[in-house]
Amino acid sequence: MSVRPRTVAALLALAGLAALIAWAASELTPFGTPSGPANAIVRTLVHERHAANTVNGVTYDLRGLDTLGEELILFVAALGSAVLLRHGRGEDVEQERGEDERGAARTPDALRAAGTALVGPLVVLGVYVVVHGHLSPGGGFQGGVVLAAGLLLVYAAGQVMALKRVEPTALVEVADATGALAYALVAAAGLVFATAALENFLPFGTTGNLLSAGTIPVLSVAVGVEVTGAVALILTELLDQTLLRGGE
Amino acid sequence: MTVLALSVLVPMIAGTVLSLTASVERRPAAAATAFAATLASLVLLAVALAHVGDGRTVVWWGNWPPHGRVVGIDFAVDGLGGGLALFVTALALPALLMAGYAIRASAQLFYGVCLVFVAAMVGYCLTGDLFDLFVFFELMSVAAYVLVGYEVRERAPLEGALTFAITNSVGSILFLFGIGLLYGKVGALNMAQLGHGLQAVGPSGLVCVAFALVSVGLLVKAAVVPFHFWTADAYGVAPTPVLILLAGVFSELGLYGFARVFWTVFEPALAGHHDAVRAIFVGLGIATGLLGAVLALAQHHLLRMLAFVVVSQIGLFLVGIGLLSADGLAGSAIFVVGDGFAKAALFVCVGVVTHRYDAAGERALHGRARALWPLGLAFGLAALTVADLPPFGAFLGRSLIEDAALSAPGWAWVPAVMALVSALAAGALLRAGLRVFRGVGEPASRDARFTSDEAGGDEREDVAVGVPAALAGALVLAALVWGLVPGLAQSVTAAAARFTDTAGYAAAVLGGGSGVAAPVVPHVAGPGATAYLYATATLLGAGVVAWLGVAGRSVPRTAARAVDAVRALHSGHPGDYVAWTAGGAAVLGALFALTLR
Amino acid sequence: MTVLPYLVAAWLLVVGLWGTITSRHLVQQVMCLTVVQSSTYVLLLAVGYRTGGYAPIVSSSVPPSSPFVDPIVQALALTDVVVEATVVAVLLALTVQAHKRFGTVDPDRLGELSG
Amino acid sequence: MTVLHVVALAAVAAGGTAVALARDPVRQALVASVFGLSLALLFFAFQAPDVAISQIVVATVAVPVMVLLALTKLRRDEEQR
Repeated sequence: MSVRPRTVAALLALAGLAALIAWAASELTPFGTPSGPANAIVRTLVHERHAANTVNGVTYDLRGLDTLGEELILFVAALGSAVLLRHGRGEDVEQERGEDERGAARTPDALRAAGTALVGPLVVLGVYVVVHGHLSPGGGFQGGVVLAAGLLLVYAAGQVMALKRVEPTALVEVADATGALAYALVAAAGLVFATAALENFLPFGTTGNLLSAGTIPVLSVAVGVEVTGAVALILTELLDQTLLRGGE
Repeated sequence: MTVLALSVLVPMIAGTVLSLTASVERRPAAAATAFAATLASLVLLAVALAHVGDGRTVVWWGNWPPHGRVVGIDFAVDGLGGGLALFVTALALPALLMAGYAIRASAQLFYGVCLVFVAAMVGYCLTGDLFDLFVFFELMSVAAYVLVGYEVRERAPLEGALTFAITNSVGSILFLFGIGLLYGKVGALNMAQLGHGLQAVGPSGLVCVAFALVSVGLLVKAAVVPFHFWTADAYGVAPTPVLILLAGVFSELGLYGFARVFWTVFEPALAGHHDAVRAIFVGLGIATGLLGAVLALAQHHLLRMLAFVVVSQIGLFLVGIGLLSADGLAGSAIFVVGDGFAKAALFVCVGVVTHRYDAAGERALHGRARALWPLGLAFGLAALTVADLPPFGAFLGRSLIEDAALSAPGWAWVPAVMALVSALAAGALLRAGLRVFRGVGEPASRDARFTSDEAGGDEREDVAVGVPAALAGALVLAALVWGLVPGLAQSVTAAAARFTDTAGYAAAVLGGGSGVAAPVVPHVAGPGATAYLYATATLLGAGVVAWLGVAGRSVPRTAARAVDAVRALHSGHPGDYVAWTAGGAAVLGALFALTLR
Repeated sequence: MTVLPYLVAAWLLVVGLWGTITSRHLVQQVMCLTVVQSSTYVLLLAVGYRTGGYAPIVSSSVPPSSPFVDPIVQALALTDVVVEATVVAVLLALTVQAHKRFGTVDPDRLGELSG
Repeated sequence: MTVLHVVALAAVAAGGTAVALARDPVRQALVASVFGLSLALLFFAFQAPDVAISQIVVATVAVPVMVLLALTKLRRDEEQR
């Protein structure tokens, strides 16, 4: 379609869709009166799993299968983006290597220092958020992105050379796969140590303690590792593409 | 039966291990791991299916059985869901075998992603939770986006992967929005419990709109008109092993999801409106079948032609499901498997030819593949399967759908249209096969919409033929054997009767099923005289269409112009496709609002 | 007033779709998709909200018997946020590749092979 | 419904519209991160701190960085041609 018929068609379609959804929404229970079993779920998770943050109780226990699927979505997407971006890259490795060093050299010292200084706090914050997910807002996903941002900062602050020595992409790829693998293994372990896959088989401890809620914090850490790896993989691949290639 | 969870977990674990060790690429070991994991999943599913028998198996993840109301996520396996999962793993084996030939770079990662793709499709078939269905749906979609763009051939248009991803993402979001509406009304995500809750709501506006949104999400995946636009673009670019899975099961899973959601979630609210639902979905199926067949006929690009053949077959499957009867559904289930093997064979043949001669157009390939006659033979047989050749599995499935249509008042004309659809689609395939593998007639005329693939490159000797040809032969054989399994029609009909038994499903999942009577299983006779009549007509029709095509007979100008106008709508513009999806959702919602209340 | 949050969700859905359909740049199209996706977060969290309810996190000052908003929809929305980020990543990677090949990010010029 | 709810909803609706109608990708990326923050505010108002924190890290770190990097890459490729 050319622009005009497309615009007209879109207007008609979306007006119809909006009207339908508004009609449906008018039959929902009024805002502020949920129809879901909110309090029953909170009580169940606190009493039976000793999880203080029941959102993570739902995420990593009650509906842990959703999260397994979600982790694999992230895993596949990160891997896939990396493969897609690397496609057709082999031919100019030489050029890449040369520019690699220039990329490092271009970064001003002040920025490099500022970036390096921020890394420590970011990593501490990320780890804290990951391991306290069952107690307070946060968890593997939120902390993982913070950790990935820390890694990216190292990269962007011109420490490319330092990181290149440990092959950052290989490292984050390993983290990406390890996290996903760990989640799946804990899920399968439920069959061995309890009666069902994803069953919470560790002691539940005292509500509010760091070591409580059984496998919930374990899975949260697995997700944290996975997310750190996945997000860092995507970002470093894109960064590689922009900083180290092209620009001639 | 809690070990059922392993049918999903084993491929996932193997897939992550393969990518974890990707830096030390060991190709044979990776292939063997992928095979072993898929095979393990297949065996587990076969055992589970035997265990299911005449009932259903319900497994609660995390050991959260319902206490009054459902809190956890269940796998609720019945004959059709478990059987489809089994078929997914069975078709994954030839796909993995082909990967050994078709994938050059980062093969180990490819196997890893493939395993996750398979795990997602299996989980999707087994789950009893609507949101979990969405998660597996999304996982298989994202894996498919990656796999479709994985190893891009030099001539292939990469934007196909992009339009595929954008259109399907929009479908997913509409699906999720529908789930949000349902949760807001009922406060549940388990399909059985949602159905139970919606029974009290009845056919309200919210139910109509949610049904439309959820259906659109699933029908985008299934490639039903007008949500089919992405197929040809995506099929034009995907590697062969991915095409086997995409064409063989991926689209069909969209239809399975639709049937599952209808019979568990919406049926209780729409119980009195089967006639309207039937009219809408049989109509959609027929529109999809006809459009796909006509567009296949108009195509000279082999992969895009196959894509439209897939669309046309999807339309016929939807007819079987849309008749809303156990025998129609059983017919579609048998048809899906028989046709899936045949389509896999077609894609293997076309994959080898397009790679070896570095072209995908009928004109460029004219007579070039004469030497590859075993592939030509497999291609021809598979094309005849599409043309309803007895006693292939597809024929058995179709005969059930035809009987279901003939016994439904007002739908007796449907089998004739089905025959027309298949005659056109199979005719296109036979025409292409005769030209490419035999060099019959004049080369195809130039296609004004398609100029980038005129010449074709040199023959690439390194593209293997032997094993793929044997594989294509084996797939055709499987399609044949499937039709000869004794008692298949009756046992699948019994499974379909349980699938459509909403109350029985709810009782099995929610507990307290002692008062629910077992569903009535209609008795189905084997294919009768009418089935052979339709098959003969279809085969003759396909022959005539192929002959007219090879002889270069031109179609009447008005018809050509009309077809060209329809082809022009497949513009490759993601915005257009999104507009069609949104428009289709609005129209479907309006239809439901007008007819279901 | 009690339907306002639902209407905002519906608005995000349609306005995002509008942007997706009419975009002249592939990256723009991806950004518009994130708006469409955000409609689902708003809807999910809105249907789980309880007037005067606490965030579903139990502590010494918020005992388990207090009224809570629904934790399930929050877990669903969390999943949804991750899905959005991943889809954006894959779409951007595909866009960069498509651009390498075709030299265009205008969807109007993508349809090399059509019909 | 409180005033905070109404304000946050209005900000989200306006922000979403601005993102959808923006015509320059770089500016759109910046508008999108503001929109993401307004969504996070709404989620806090909906008593969903977990989702709000995810929204902040995704909408202000992950997505804009990805988009800006992709845009830079596209521009470089364009210059190279």
